[in-house]
Amino acid sequence: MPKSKSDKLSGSVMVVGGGIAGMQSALDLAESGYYVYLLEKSSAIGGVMSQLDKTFPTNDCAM
Amino acid sequence: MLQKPRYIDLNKCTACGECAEVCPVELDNEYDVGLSNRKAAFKLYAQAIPGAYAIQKTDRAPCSLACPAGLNVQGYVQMVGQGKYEDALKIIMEDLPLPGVLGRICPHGCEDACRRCEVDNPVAIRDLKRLAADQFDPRKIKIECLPPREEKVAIVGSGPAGLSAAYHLARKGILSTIFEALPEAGGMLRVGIPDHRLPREILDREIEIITNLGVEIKVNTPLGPQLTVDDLFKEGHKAVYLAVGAHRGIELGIPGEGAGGVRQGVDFLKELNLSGKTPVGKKVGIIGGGNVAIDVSRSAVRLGAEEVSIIYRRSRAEMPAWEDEIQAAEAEGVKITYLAAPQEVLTQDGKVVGIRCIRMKLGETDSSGRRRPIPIPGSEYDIEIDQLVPAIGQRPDLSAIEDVEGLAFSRWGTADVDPVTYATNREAVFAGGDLQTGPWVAIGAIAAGREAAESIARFLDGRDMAEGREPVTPENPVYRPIPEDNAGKAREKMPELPLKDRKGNFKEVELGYDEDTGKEEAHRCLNCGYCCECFQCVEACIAEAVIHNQKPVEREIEVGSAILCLGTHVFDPAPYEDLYHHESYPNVLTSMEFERFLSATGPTSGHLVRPSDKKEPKRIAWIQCVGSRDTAHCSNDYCSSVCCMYAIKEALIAKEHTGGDFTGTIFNMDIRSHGKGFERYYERAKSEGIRFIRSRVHSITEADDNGTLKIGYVEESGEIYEEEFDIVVLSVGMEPDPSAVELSRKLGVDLNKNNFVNTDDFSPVMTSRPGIYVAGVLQGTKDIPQSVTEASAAACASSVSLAQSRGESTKEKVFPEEKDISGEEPRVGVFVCNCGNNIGGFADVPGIAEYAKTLPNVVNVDENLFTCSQDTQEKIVEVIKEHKLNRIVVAACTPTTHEALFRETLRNAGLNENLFEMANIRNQCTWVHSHNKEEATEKAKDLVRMAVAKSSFLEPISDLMVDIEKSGLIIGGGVAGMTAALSLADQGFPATIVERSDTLGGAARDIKKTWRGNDVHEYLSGLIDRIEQHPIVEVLLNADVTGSSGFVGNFETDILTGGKTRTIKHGVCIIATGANASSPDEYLYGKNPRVTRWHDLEQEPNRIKDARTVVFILCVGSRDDKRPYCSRVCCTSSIGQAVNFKEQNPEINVFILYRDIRTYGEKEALYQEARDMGIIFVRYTIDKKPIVTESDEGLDIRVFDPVLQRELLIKADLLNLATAIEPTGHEDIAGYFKIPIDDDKFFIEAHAKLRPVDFANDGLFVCGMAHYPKPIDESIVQAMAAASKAAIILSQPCIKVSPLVSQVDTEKCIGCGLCAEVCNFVAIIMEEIEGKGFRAKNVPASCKGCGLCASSCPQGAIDMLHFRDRQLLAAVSAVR
Amino acid sequence: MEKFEPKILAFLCNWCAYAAADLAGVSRFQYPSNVKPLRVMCSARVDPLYIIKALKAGWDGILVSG
Amino acid sequence: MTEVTESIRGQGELDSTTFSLELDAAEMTAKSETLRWLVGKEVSLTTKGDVYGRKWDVGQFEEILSAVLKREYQKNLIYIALKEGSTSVREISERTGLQLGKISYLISDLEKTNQVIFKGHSEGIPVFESAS
Repeated sequence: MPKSKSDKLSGSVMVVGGGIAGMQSALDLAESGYYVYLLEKSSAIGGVMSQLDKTFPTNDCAM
Repeated sequence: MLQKPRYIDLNKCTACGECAEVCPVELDNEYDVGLSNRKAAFKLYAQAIPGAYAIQKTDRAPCSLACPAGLNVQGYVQMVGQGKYEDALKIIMEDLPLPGVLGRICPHGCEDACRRCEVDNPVAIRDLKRLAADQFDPRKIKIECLPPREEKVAIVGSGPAGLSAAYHLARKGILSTIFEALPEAGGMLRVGIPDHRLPREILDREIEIITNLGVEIKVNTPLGPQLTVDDLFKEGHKAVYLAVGAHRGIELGIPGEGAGGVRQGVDFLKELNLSGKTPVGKKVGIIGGGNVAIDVSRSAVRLGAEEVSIIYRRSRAEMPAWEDEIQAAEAEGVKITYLAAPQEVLTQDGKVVGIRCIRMKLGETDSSGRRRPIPIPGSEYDIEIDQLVPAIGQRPDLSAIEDVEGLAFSRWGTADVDPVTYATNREAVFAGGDLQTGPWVAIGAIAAGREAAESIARFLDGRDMAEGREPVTPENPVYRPIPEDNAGKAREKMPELPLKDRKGNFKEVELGYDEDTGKEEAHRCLNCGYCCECFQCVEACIAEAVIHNQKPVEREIEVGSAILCLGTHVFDPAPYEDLYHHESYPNVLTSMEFERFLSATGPTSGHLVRPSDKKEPKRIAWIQCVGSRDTAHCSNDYCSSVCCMYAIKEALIAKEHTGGDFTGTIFNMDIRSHGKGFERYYERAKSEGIRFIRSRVHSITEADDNGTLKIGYVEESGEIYEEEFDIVVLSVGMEPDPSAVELSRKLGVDLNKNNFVNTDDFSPVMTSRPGIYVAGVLQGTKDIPQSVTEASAAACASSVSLAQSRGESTKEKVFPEEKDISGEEPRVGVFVCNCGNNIGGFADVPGIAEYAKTLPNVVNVDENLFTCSQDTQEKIVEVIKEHKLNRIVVAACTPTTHEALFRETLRNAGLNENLFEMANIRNQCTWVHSHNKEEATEKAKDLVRMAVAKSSFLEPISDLMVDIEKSGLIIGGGVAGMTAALSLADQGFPATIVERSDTLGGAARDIKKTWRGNDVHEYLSGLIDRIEQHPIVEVLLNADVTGSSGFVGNFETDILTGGKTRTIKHGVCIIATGANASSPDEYLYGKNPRVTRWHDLEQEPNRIKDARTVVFILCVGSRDDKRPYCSRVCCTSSIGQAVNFKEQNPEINVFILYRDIRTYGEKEALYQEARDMGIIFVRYTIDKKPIVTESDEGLDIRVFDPVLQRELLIKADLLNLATAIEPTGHEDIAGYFKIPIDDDKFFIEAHAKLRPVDFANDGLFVCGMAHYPKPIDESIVQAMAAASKAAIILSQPCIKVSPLVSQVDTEKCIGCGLCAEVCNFVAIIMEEIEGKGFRAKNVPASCKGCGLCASSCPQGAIDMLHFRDRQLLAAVSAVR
Repeated sequence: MEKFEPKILAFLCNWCAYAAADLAGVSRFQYPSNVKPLRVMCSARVDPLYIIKALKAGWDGILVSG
Repeated sequence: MTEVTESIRGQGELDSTTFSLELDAAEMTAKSETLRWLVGKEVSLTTKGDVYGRKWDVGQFEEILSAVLKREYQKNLIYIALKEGSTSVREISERTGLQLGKISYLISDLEKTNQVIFKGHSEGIPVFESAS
């Protein structure tokens, strides 16, 4: 188990990647009481999904 | 962790886009996979979050690094490309005060460094600089100077070094006097370069730039006995800069050099340039190979010499003069002799008559990197000349300074100085230019002058002269890759004075580019550094958000765990060009490119055209499995899991776009529509005419000149076909992103052979390194809902490991106490935002503000440049207090993005956050009426009036808090249910499992192994152990749910167990009721003992040992009219069993009769293994199902083989059926919790993609096969995801629900119940009130605030808080 | 005669139509300024009565979008 | 947006005073319990079925809805016309543009719910008055 310098478990989580999976992980953790560092290499989150037009099988807009 | 700079302040940027508007750098838009362009200042996509722009910038371009003065070349080239000559000059003159001069004579080392050399020829940087100075008078550029200081500085020499020093000193507020020995200023620029290269007016004009700053130039004032350096100090100069240049020609050192008619090249040019003439012979011989030799030769031609020859001792390749100049000289008639050296000047009567030369050959390379010339003995020859001009080099004339105290000189006769500060050994004396370097390029002298100026300024201030000035060169510079399509744009030619017009005059030869040519040339620039630092964006940004000097920030963060969601990289078909022709045929697109063409935000705004001729395509083909299931071309043996579905989607949407006569054709091996709702989608596509052809495409060729494509393919039966298409879409697969692979390795996370993160079937989000979890495609190819589910599961795993520190790192904000405004008259404060230029530029903001003042109840109106800025928030708080405002209206952008910010400001001012209203005068006004200021202004007034009208009726609404019962109920005790229970309990939340049967384990009890071969029984018993021993997990077996009421955080559910009903209170409920294999009534199942289903056979190893032939039939009861869905697990499970049988009994014949093999993801390898083992796969279609009959020996199975095109008879001992997976009857549960089930009786999640484990009703979640058939690993993931979502609710101290809910007036309510009926969220219930009967009651925790109840109520008894009838009608009535 | 400029009130659903109108702004689509948006949390909130009251108040046309 | 604007521009300016009768009647209709009930029940009637368990199809429902809507609206027109001072069927017809027969038929409906009172004959013509 990772221990912080103060020997106390850290309440922060690092999420690497700001695509749909990273965003979802980050949201779940932040909403349940953890401090989240969401790291994304480009200038905006969204990842590949933001490039899609519609999604199957409902043909909903990917945005 | 390294945070790269964005170069734009996130907090200040208002996303107005002005920076991108003015940015000159056009780059490929990666968002549109390069199909469109974007600027270096950009926003990734319109809806991007953060909404702020960013600037893409890497290392400084190589041209700039190559320039001795470090000019921002890319910047001014881009400005010239835009026709912004003034801006180009501003950039140039940051460093260089003589743009027109250097634009003509600079040897442009930048061009040698230009990366365009790798493509064709370098960009004509120097000529573009000149164009800027030709088009805009550099004297008119406003030079920013600091206020003048008292100290004066003396500069000796008015060449480029001296002028540059004076210029840069003047900008620092330090004025100088330049002492020039010659009658005219300019140094070598004046006397060393003839007018045909640098017209004297140009030099005059640009020297004026410097003198305009207050610099005084004293000509005819040489340093010497009458004016010494000491004298200069005595005159009061605080520092002296020596820049006397190198004007003394070097002698040849051969006999006869003193004869008449022998003239040093520099002296020849000096006289010519100062007086306009100089004696010239008829036959002129020039010795040397540098630019001076060429200048002399071309001048001699112009002065009327009949024969001009240059003698150079090496070959042309070594010649230091510029190639252009050499060619020009030759064109003008100069003869150049290579590999010859003078040995003796032949004289007659003390005058030169000829020269004796010796031939040379090239030997070893010398210290200059050139091959040393060696005389060839005996090869002497004489040539006849009457003038000899040696031009083999210059050195400084030190006569005036060699005695200066403290000055030291090198053995080459140059001044010794500190290489960074240019300080000499004597205090306050600096030196630079050719005096220090020996003869070098003008731009080097300019740089030296600038550096000396910096040193002098620091010296005068008493600061450290060297600090922070060590030159830094990036070690591995990162540049923009050279775009592939950029070749073949040749360098523009410089127009020249025709040869015939050059004789007898010194008219300038190079005429300069015209504007159009210049722009073309500038556009050849590759923008190596992305951003060109032209700073146009800085000027355009009113919010002052651009920070060009932002630095990367390295941060160390302490975290308890990490989740890798590094995503996917779309397969690049480029290496397989021979097969796919993606690069060479314009109409071959990748699916991602096609996706962008379909998108309304794409390169064609969603208008589908074929790229070659922009015509609407009618025939589109998709080729499946490009980069997937393909070990022949690439090494990807896995299935990408999503391509079949997206191809079908693209085909359907393309059909929508193009209409009637469209044909979509999908070439595939199997169609894998194994997800929820996917099979129906596939069937719909077939019914809409999308063709599915089962074949491997063997060739793509171009059929005509318009780019029509021809596909050659072989059908299953072996027949060969050819067909034409307008567009061919390559359904490219997914790979782990290379950078993700690198990072994973760096973090010590194990990867499998395909570079996906290694995980276990029973812990699918754990990596090999404890504390690091993985989700999404990095774990294995998958679709969006699966990624989202996995992400929540990873969050759950992370949360379990850190549960004791929950809330430790987060902070709660404290606000001042809320002021009671009841009884106060409305006092509305209006803040009208200019949004920089975004509103102010398109509407009359002062007019709107004035108008707002006239509206009822308005007591204060303010205008802000940016109402959203931090300082404005503080100001708003002050204004609220000062004017005792109790309603606030902000007329600015959209509440969607900014309402939360202003609401917080209200809270900071002690006002209830609901006393706030926004008027959207940007997104829905100025931005959409930017062509008509008057209309925009009038509409803005209307919007402000409506907002003010509504605001007067606003009222404070208190936060709604609901307590939470901090426990979970899990219905179903299978793997999913148990995993969900443990995931909650391990976070400290008690969980109760309700299981209908008498044991835990569910459907997994029948399974021996997962597809990877992990032992399921062992796992299951471990899981059950943990459940039974967990102190806060309770298990109720033989238990049935019989009813439920309540809402999120507060459910009460009745459980019938052991004949008694128990009511359990719980905050959340996870439904994991599972699914079972169905029993078929076909293929003799139940009639013949040889026919089994699913895992029955597995349990009886003896039967397999004795069997000779085993047949599997797949899709038994799935994918038919009764159950039009795919059971997802049958293919993998059956193949896995078949492989095991074959391993147990290699002699056994195994047949698998299938419709499509759906071993998605890495399970594909199992399919491949089965084939390799000799398991026989026979495809059947639903209209030709296998026929099973009994025979004496066993079973006769007849099936039509589409490859052999005939019926097969298989004599089988055993037949195993993969029957459809159908949900357990859980309609009762659906009823109790009011959650929907689909036509196949599976539960319907809130959103197929984004909320895969949630229900629309809060606090209820689904996981496992109750949602859809799935293998164990996916059930585990989903269970953890459901637990993650449930834990979000349970971890809150209480539930804060939006208070913008419906409100029932129980006096008006007649209890008709219509509201409860129309509400989709069970947010209105009927409650019995004593003496009144039933009355409607709102359940705020469930209410979404939609208002349907209010607009349905026949009595008008329901109103919506914050959107009350009177509030909305006030806005409605505020019409003009 | 001066061209008649109708006054149109648009009830826009916060989650879709209003967001779409915002996006139209981001994309700088130009459309007539006659339409004045009024945000509601859902188009279901638009009681038919509102429409009649709006017409009575002087609007020439009503658009409900969601 | 452009289309909507053009369509409404095409319809011309709405003078709410000219149409006050129609608007008032429409307002009354929108407020009426019958209508609100019917609309509120749409989903339930078309998906779950009525009290007899019969599922209505959407077209059938729409048909009934518009019939009821029309009837209620016309009744309200008459009611308001009477309130404004019209007394006879003929006068109501002039004010509302409804056919005489239709008015007689609807007036009897209104009488049954006590919204309209029959005041006897004047010069042989039946006279009505709105209640309250």
